Amino acid sequence: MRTRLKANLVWAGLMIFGFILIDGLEFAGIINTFIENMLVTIGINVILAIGLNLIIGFSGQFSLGHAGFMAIGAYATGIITPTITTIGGFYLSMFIGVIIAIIAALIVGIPTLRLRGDYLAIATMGAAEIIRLLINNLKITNGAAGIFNIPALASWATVYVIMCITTIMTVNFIHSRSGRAIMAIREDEIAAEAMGLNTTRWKLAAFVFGAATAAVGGSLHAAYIQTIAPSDFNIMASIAILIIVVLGGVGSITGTFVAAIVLGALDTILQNFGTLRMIIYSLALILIMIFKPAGLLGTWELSFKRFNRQEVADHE
Amino acid sequence: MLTVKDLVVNYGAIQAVKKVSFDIHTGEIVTLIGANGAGKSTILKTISGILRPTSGQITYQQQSLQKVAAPKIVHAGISQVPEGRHIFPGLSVQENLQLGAFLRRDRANLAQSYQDVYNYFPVLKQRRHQDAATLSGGEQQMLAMGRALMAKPKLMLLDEPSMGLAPIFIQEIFTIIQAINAAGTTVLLIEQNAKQALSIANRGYVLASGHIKLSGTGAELLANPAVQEAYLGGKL
Amino acid sequence: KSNGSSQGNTAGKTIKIGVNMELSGSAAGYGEQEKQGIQLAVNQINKQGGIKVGNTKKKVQLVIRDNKTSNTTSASVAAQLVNNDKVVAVVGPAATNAGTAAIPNMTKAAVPSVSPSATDPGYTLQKSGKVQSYIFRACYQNNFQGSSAATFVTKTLKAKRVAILTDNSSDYGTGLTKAFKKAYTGTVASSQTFQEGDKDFNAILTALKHKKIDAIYAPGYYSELGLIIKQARQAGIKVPIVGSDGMADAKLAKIAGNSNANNVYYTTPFSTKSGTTNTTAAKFLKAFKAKYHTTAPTFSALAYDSVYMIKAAIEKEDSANSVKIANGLASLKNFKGVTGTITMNKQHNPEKSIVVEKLTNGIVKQTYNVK
Amino acid sequence: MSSPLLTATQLVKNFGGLNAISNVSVHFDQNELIGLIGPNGAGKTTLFNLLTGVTPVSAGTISLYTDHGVKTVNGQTPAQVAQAGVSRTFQNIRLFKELTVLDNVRIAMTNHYHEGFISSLLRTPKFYRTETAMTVAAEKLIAIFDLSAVADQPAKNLPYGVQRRLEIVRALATKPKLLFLDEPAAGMNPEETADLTRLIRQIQQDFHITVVLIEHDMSLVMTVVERLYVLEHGALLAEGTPREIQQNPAVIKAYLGGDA
Amino acid sequence: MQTIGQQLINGLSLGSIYALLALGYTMVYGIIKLINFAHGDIYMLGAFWGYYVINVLHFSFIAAMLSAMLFCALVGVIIEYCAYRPLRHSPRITALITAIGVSFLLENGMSYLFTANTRSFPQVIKTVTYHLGSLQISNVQLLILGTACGLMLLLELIIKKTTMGKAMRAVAVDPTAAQLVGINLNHTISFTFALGSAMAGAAGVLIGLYYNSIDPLMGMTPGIKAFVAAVIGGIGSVPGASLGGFIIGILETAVQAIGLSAYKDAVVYLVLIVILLVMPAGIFGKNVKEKV
Ligand SMILES: Nc1ncnc2c1ncn2[C@@H]1O[C@H](COP(=O)(O)OP(=O)(O)OP(=O)(O)O)[C@@H](O)[C@H]1O
Ligand SMILES: Nc1ncnc2c1ncn2[C@@H]1O[C@H](COP(=O)(O)OP(=O)(O)OP(=O)(O)O)[C@@H](O)[C@H]1O
Ligand SMILES: CC(C)C[C@H](N)C(=O)O
Ligand SMILES: [Mg+2]
Ligand SMILES: [Mg+2]
Repeated sequence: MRTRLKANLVWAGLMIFGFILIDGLEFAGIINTFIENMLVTIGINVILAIGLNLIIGFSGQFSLGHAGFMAIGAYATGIITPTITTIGGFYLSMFIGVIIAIIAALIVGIPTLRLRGDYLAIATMGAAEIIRLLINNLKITNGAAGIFNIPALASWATVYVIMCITTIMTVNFIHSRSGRAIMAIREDEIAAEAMGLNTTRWKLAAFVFGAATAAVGGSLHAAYIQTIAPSDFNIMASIAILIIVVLGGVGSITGTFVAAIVLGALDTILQNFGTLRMIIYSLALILIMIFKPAGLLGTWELSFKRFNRQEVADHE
Repeated sequence: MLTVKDLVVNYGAIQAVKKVSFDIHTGEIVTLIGANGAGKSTILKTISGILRPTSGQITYQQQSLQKVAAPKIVHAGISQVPEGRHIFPGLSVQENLQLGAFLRRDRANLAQSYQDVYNYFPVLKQRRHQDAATLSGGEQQMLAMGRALMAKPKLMLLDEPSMGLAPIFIQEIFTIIQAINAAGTTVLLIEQNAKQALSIANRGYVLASGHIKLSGTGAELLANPAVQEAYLGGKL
Repeated sequence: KSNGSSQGNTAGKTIKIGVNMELSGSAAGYGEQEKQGIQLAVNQINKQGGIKVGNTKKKVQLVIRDNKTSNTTSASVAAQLVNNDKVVAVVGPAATNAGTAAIPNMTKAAVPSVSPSATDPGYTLQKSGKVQSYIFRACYQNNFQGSSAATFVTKTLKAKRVAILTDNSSDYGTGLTKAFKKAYTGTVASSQTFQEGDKDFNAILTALKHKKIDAIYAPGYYSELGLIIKQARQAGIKVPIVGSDGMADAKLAKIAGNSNANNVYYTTPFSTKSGTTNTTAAKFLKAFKAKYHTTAPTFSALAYDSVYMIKAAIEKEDSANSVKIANGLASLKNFKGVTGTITMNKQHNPEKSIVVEKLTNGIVKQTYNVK
Repeated sequence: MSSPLLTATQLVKNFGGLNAISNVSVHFDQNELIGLIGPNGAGKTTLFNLLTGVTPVSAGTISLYTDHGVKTVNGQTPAQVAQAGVSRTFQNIRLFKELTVLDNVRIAMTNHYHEGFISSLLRTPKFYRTETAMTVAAEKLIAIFDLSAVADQPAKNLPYGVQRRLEIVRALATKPKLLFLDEPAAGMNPEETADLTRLIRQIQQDFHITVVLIEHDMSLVMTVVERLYVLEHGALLAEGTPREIQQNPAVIKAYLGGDA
Repeated sequence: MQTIGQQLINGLSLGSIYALLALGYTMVYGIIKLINFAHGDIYMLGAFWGYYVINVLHFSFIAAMLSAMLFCALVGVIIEYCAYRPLRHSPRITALITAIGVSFLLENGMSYLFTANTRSFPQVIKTVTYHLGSLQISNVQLLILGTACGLMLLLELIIKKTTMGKAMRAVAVDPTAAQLVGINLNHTISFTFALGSAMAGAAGVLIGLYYNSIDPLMGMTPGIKAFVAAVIGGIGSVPGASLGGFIIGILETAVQAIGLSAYKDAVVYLVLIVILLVMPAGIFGKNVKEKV
């Protein structure tokens, strides 16, 4: 009981410290718009990738359609906030985005989650493309031109706080009965069913939860970047999130953070390389995967509870 | 024929086989018995070249095998019937047997080999066009042995051929192993079913957690009280 | 006067101009061409000693950054250019989407940007309809070009029924179509779309073949339009095909095949024939050919003009402070560019004349003026 | 006679053209220990799969006698059958390999401890209460089966025999009335088999449940069970006590072989 | 009526292009269960190779195509050796990311070296259009259709009849057992990559010729479509890949023919999902249920 409280306090302290640190650096002028942009992008990517990691790493469902749900959140904000230009309007739009994303995830998930492995990946990719093509052809979404001049209702602080909340909720999800259930299904679906688990329901829970976080990420993206277009949410966008997950380590939330930061920094540094940028990036990707096939952190998690315990961490 | 000397095999940090030495002479049936996880399968996989030893030597007919690739080892005359059968699902029984002869260049003698396999296992002939995945456990075991025989091995490695088989099949399998041996193939047999294995073996080795604990002729080991206690289930 | 204004960036020894450009990703082809135009312009300027500010001539230094055709990256690149590189003006991005994503950061830093090719009407405007103080472009906005095309189709081609084929993967095609439909008085017999990167248009064209139409309006880029022309002519569709400046590229006829590139028209600010009347254009075309060994594409010309517009603004204000440059751009008048004589209107759209070129056997044989 | 727990009547299962189970009727009573034997491919595992809902039946009825009366379980999903009190182990061990022993057991208890989805996301006191209660119960079960020392180990690190044991513990954690064991002694040596024999007896007595086991190891089957079914080619060949079965000429011919 | 006939021709020739690409996908996936994301880019390399050898070295069409097949086979083998082989025992998703990395590398490397511009492919074969009543079909369309069907048959023969083909199937279902009968895993996998990439090389030259327009990003969209085609047909199955290609080609054509061009890809994906729901392993795929 004591260790739990202590660990939770350490986490809360860490989050508050992070906030104050960024705030201080911003005030001191060390963090300019450019660095802020980078940090916010990292934060949004963390939100997106954590949700996808829950789906891929913990529940073992290979989804390639994350950008579709992100698009829903982004468009909810892009459509609603220009009319209701208040913070309240922003949260309302985020809420509506999440609800629509949940509905869409149910529609996509109920039939397709029966599929296995790569077949599921292709089906979810198709579903996300359908979402994108609908957006591309609808009036309310302003078609291919996308929506710009979206009011700037999300600051870096908004992104930071929501990133923390999403992370906490996701981690809580994983360390609960639900989390164990989805991991059991990942390990062995037939055995999980024989233990009385309604596998469809649990898989759907993870999928829907992930979709909801994607919508949150999309909503923040729209409000911060202030411009969205259907092409932002294509297959390559889903793949970009997938890359974060795999690079960090499938099944490691800490890894997702690390990968989002590493890739965010890499992406920014590579801006200095002009045309060579994508070549360096792709080489880096290949080399990291070859030398760290399980991702940067594998399934390792940072834990403060562990420091308090006597026993040695479990070895592979 | 085959000499294994100071063999060590690791899985990452785990040392599964710790300095094991034994040898097999041409024409023998040698059996390796031991508890689960003793390292028996690991030794077989290493001989076949699926795993690489950490240290030690494997010498087969004056040739050192520890750096030779799996296909070359098959070519040199060592065939394995792996644990869990590993037949090729989706391919017919006949195609499985054809693959057994993958490295054979003596096409003229192939027909004879099929004949031999079908003689040992008549049921395979009946099923030759059936998808191997739909065979029953016993039939799959026969197919796995048949496939290994198709390579015309000089030395055949058998990994728990009786596992999961009905008692009536077990007897049949042991009879066939003896027949194969009588026809000139040297056999290294791994068995959980120690009693039966020792009773058909010329010699046997007892393996426990990666070490050779005992060795002797089949009869000696059968009579050994320590073996009886641990591997033969007391008085059976 | 090195620190004339407290706002914005001011040039030091050199004048730093940023390039926020689509050098990889789906719009890389256009970004690449624009980069060539920009580099050509800057080379020329530096060869002549630079831009005159006060009594000294300052050399121009380019800071080129790739935005990957991504909105997020474009915003980040904009921030990097204005904050870290301290550029006083930016050329780019090429596309409206990446362009609008850069606006907040440009505005915050009070540094102007000139996009060679962002064509959406709303690009230079705020939500309220007020102009974006720091955002300019060198190209037409869609409404102008689309309605001009409609006028041309009605008045010159006398087409009563048209079919429309739109590239609906960016605002360019959809925006032009919207404007065209609004201005066109005849009947739209069919309206179909395609995507950037599509290669097979046979299905759409076969469906069109038996429709009674007098012309096809197909706003898009040469890479797709070349194929559309080729496949339409091969399918036996002979009606005029009218497009937009995205087609103004020598590669169009190459892809379509010269024998197919007949009866093809497009609106453009910039005619490869204009070399005969426009001396700036003639010089540009020659220099471009010498440097890159191909005929200059429209996007290079627009980007080239963008750089010179910034130069003109600096010289006019006699200051390389970014806020001043924005003022200079906003009040640009009768600027003699490759793509015509440009006057910046209140909405930061360049006013310049528009022409229609006609291809016969793959060669521009005739030009029309549209009023 | 004790009261019935599960009865299956006229079960049929066809895989395409193959008649894997044809007209098999069996009944298992409360607190019984029953064996199921037969040659390879006779349909034993298939019968288990039918009874646990893993494979849908082609025809026939399966009735389960619960506290709330008789329930027809054919047509139900494996999860529903499990929730009704039927649990099993698998011929090829199917543990949650990457998860710890404790988690393997807790997962099996999922349906008995409801902490609430929202309250688990928000970590309300209710969440902690339920979680603790579940963990205590799981640890107790783990202790009974001598697995406490490895409770924090991923299942994949355990030796084979221990994995088999864990699979049984996990099955028990669902609080079944009826437990199916598919070849629990496969791949074990005689010593390990003897341990297993003791364990199975203990479970059946301590937990007051019915155990049905498939096994090819006659030393285990004949010592432990009270009653045996023999399957051959998907049909019942014989039923009786171990003694009766060992002397049944048909069974000897089809299954036991000469000198067993 | 004639329009329908003509549209069918359109659909079949578009489909044959997807089929040609899907063949390579299906082979590679069949053997190492890797979605070879770079397959579309190998096709692009084939097209550029053809462009180069025809323009600069003045190869004939046949020589260009054969050399492109050879060149792409080599590239495929090199990619497998450098980027996939080190990951053979790693999680499949890792190899997938590497494949994506290779795809990015090829696309951007080519853009870097040769610019991202579209260029026109030398028209070494003069297009001749044959008229059958009001239907028309060109010699190039027939060539592509013929090549797609021919290569499909050839592949099917290789897989079903040759020793190498059997080895490929054995490796696909059980690599360990394959080694135990003397099959060399590395050779077999390299061979498969060579074969699949050669298909892509042929496709590159043919499609370059047909559409007369190539660019470094040309492999992206058809690559994904071809993969969808392979999945619809049942990934791993050679006839399935062709069938899937034709289904997509005809479907796209039909959707455009009825005037819903804006939704053509959406319909393709919808049909993909529906097919997978009815046949979870595609049309010709074996739905191997795990035996409990
Ligand atoms: N792939 C692997 N990775 C890690 N450890 C392994 C692996 N395969 C086997 N081991 C370990 O190596 C040891 C020896 O295993 P091996 O399979 O050789 O035993 P065995 O004697 O054949 O046992 P069995 O009777 O169960 O077949 C065991 O402790 C096992 O857990
Ligand atoms: N899913 C399936 N699809 C097709 N055939 C199947 C399937 N499951 C089982 N069979 C077939 O049904 C028959 C019975 O198989 P089952 O696994 O029940 O045998 P068993 O009695 O458990 O044998 P063993 O002792 O070898 O485990 C076999 O012929 C098997 O091939
Ligand atoms: C370069 C072009 C793709 C840009 C296009 N005119 C736009 O505004 O988006
Ligand atoms: Mg073993
Ligand atoms: Mg069984």
